[in-house]
Amino acid sequence: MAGFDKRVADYAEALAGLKDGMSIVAGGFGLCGIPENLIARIHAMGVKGLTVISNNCGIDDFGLGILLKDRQIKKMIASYVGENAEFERQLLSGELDVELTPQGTLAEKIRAGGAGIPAFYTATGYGTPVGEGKEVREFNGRPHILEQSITADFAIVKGWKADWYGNVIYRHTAQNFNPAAATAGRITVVEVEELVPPGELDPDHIHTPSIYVDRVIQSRFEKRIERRTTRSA
Amino acid sequence: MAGFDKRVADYAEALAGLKDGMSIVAGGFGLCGIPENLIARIHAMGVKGLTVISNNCGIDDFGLGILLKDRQIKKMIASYVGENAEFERQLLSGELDVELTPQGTLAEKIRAGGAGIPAFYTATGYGTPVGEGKEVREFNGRPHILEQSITADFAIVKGWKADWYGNVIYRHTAQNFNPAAATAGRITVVEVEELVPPGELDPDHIHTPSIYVDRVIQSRFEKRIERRTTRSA
Amino acid sequence: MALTREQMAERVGRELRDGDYVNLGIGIPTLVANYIPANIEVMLQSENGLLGMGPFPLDSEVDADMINAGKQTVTARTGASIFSSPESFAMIRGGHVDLTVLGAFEVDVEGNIASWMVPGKLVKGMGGAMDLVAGANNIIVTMAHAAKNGESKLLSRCTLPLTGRGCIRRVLTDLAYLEIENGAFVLRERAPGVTVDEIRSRTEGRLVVPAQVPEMKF
Amino acid sequence: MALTREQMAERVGRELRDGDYVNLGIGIPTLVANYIPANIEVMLQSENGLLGMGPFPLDSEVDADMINAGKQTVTARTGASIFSSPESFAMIRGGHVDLTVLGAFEVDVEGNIASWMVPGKLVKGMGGAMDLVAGANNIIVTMAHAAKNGESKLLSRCTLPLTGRGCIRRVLTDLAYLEIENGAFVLRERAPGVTVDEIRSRTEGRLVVPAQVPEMKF
Repeated sequence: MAGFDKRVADYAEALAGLKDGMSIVAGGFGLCGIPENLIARIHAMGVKGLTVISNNCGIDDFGLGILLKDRQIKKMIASYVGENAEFERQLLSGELDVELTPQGTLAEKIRAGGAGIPAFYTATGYGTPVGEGKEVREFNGRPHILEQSITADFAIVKGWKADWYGNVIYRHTAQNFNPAAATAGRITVVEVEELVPPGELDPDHIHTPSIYVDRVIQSRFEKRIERRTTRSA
Repeated sequence: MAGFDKRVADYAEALAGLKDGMSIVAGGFGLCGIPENLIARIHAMGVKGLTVISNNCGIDDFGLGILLKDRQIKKMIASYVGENAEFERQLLSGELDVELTPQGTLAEKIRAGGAGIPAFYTATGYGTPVGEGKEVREFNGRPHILEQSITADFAIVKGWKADWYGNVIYRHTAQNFNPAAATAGRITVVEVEELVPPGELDPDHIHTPSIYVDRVIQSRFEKRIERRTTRSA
Repeated sequence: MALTREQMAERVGRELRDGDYVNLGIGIPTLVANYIPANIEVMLQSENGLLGMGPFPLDSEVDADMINAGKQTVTARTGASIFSSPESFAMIRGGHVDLTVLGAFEVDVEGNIASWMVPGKLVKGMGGAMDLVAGANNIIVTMAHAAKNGESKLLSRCTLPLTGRGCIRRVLTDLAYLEIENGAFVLRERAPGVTVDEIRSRTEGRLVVPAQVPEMKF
Repeated sequence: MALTREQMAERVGRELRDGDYVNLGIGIPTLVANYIPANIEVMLQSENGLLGMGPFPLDSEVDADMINAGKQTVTARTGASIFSSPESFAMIRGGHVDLTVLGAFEVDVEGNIASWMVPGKLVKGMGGAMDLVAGANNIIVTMAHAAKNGESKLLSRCTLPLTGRGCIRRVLTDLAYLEIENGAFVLRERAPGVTVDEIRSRTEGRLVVPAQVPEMKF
């Protein structure tokens, strides 16, 4: 790699260094904006004992669900189990260590991790199981709990367009957790639909500045839709 | 005001409700991206006893400096006094109550205020006068201090373009503290160079979503340059 | 007669004010979008990062990159904005959303709400619900008044793990519209044809019945 | 002879690595931008919200909306990004900036630095300096070795209010390049023609002098 050219040749290089027992923070909400090819590669690598931080865990046969099914994940930090039957089963049976985290707290923990804020107070979760064992402190006459931030060995991110330097923009609601995840990886890998030369993206409208990104790769995406809902004309 | 049309008729309406003793958080860095017309109106209103939160305090005859000169400001929360002679004089003489705050901590305090995070830990300022009297706690083997967030009665913001609903985009480094300030005002007032009908700004590239904004107004700006520095061709 | 899901959504719709930013949860709350009074405008926030949610797309408009918090494909209305999850919850946690409507398993007279798990049986996860109840200034819970076996869901104390403590002030059930005040459910309106006695018999938590309890009209 | 400001900048420039993201403070650090070795590329971060600072503008390019942290008009280079202050300090505080170069009034053998005020006399304010010293993995301080009256600025203990505690490992003065290790300044290089004795006489904090102390070459 010369200078700021962060393009990698293939997915093997994109995820080089990922090992058993590591932590991975992933962008995406449901199946929207998930780094599906990076996940597929992690599946193919067969690494095990992973701690995965992601709002959801895909579905049974797509996204992070495929890692779950093959028991590559030891621990999940997520806000929503939803209709992922295998996730719920492994959680209820105790096979999987799960830290259910309110969605906004999860987003803020990841953002804070990337921003060098080790901990913050929030009213979210006070007086609920989420607050158990956490320090409670009053601010403005209201109890808040102390939440610690999250960083990970790898961040896997799905962008729309990136330049070779790793400046990234996201498309529509595929943005979601991706920009926060991009800041919180020791090594941040971004896969995009289109890789462009530096200078093609408007500097005023970069969602993820290049400084957070270590590797970028262009690929094709299935972009599966979880709940196709339409109106008639 | 009907629905989401947040346009106001004039500067009197833009700052209606601003009273003696209130707090104001202002965008801008140096003289770049400052809400110069809103500041001029505050000057003309003659309100006194203000607490102003802003990275800088303008210069002697422009920006927030004009409020300082006429003793409208009781307290300044800022990171840099720099070459503002009157600011430094009032600070050293004790006429002005000043809370010097590291720039990144100030930015994060304002962001946190807008985001409903009442307090956070940061390593910035530990072991310095900024840390005095603040709680110290170790995270990851390193001491951090507890910093509390900032909100204000009014936020005054300078945007480039906004739509009638109050979606705002900023231009180049005139962005700086403006988006954070916009989130932290009980009443947020934005002045822009160009007001456009809803639908003209790309939803994927709004810097300040309309939900934070209460009033918008279009105006002309002097945009004074503090240090014109050029190279020869 | 108990309200239909559509009637519940319609009744909630009457609480909307012109210019409100509103977050609608999954289920009945989602239907409220169909009952926004004609003379007002509201902007719907979806916590996955969309402010200004529009209708579902036409078949030709479906876009995998455009979904709501229920993972349904959606569109954006004119004047919408799209942003990251931290930004979305800054809005929510910071109290910028005017009104939140969400479902629940149980609420109680202290304003506590339980909506995200049944120990040993069901775990949906809290998603954004804990943030919404902690952050919104104004919350309306929509839920069935009682379970199918008749057991009340309006309790003196929630039995399930909580989503939030002391944060609920308004509840719309299929039988009634109630406000939570001073440790009691105050009965404000009845569903058409539903008697006070029936509501009383299906409300386990303390119920206060004012002299006048008007029937809802549809 | 003591280094000129340009020589100091040139010497610091040799510490840059290909692909580094670098924050340069006001003063001598700013000049480092002119001494980036020809075979490498670095990206300059300006804490007011610009990553990828370019040269000063031509007269015809001057833009009031385009300034650096020193309030000078600047340009953006190809591949730059521009963002808010909270985002800028997320980069800094989060340790994403590879190298920070900044000035100081004093440093001491514990790696403490003082750079933002002289009580009763001078208050510049800390600006972003406290965040930079707390957040960067790698900091080089550039400063005069001694005041004009000969008083050392490399101390056993800083006398002025601190900017950061225990965060400085490398110092370049007009007389020498030093590393701070185990409670001492370790003399690594001398300015051309400056003797170890002269450096010793102007260093109040404990100085360790290795067997070889090469002269800098320009």
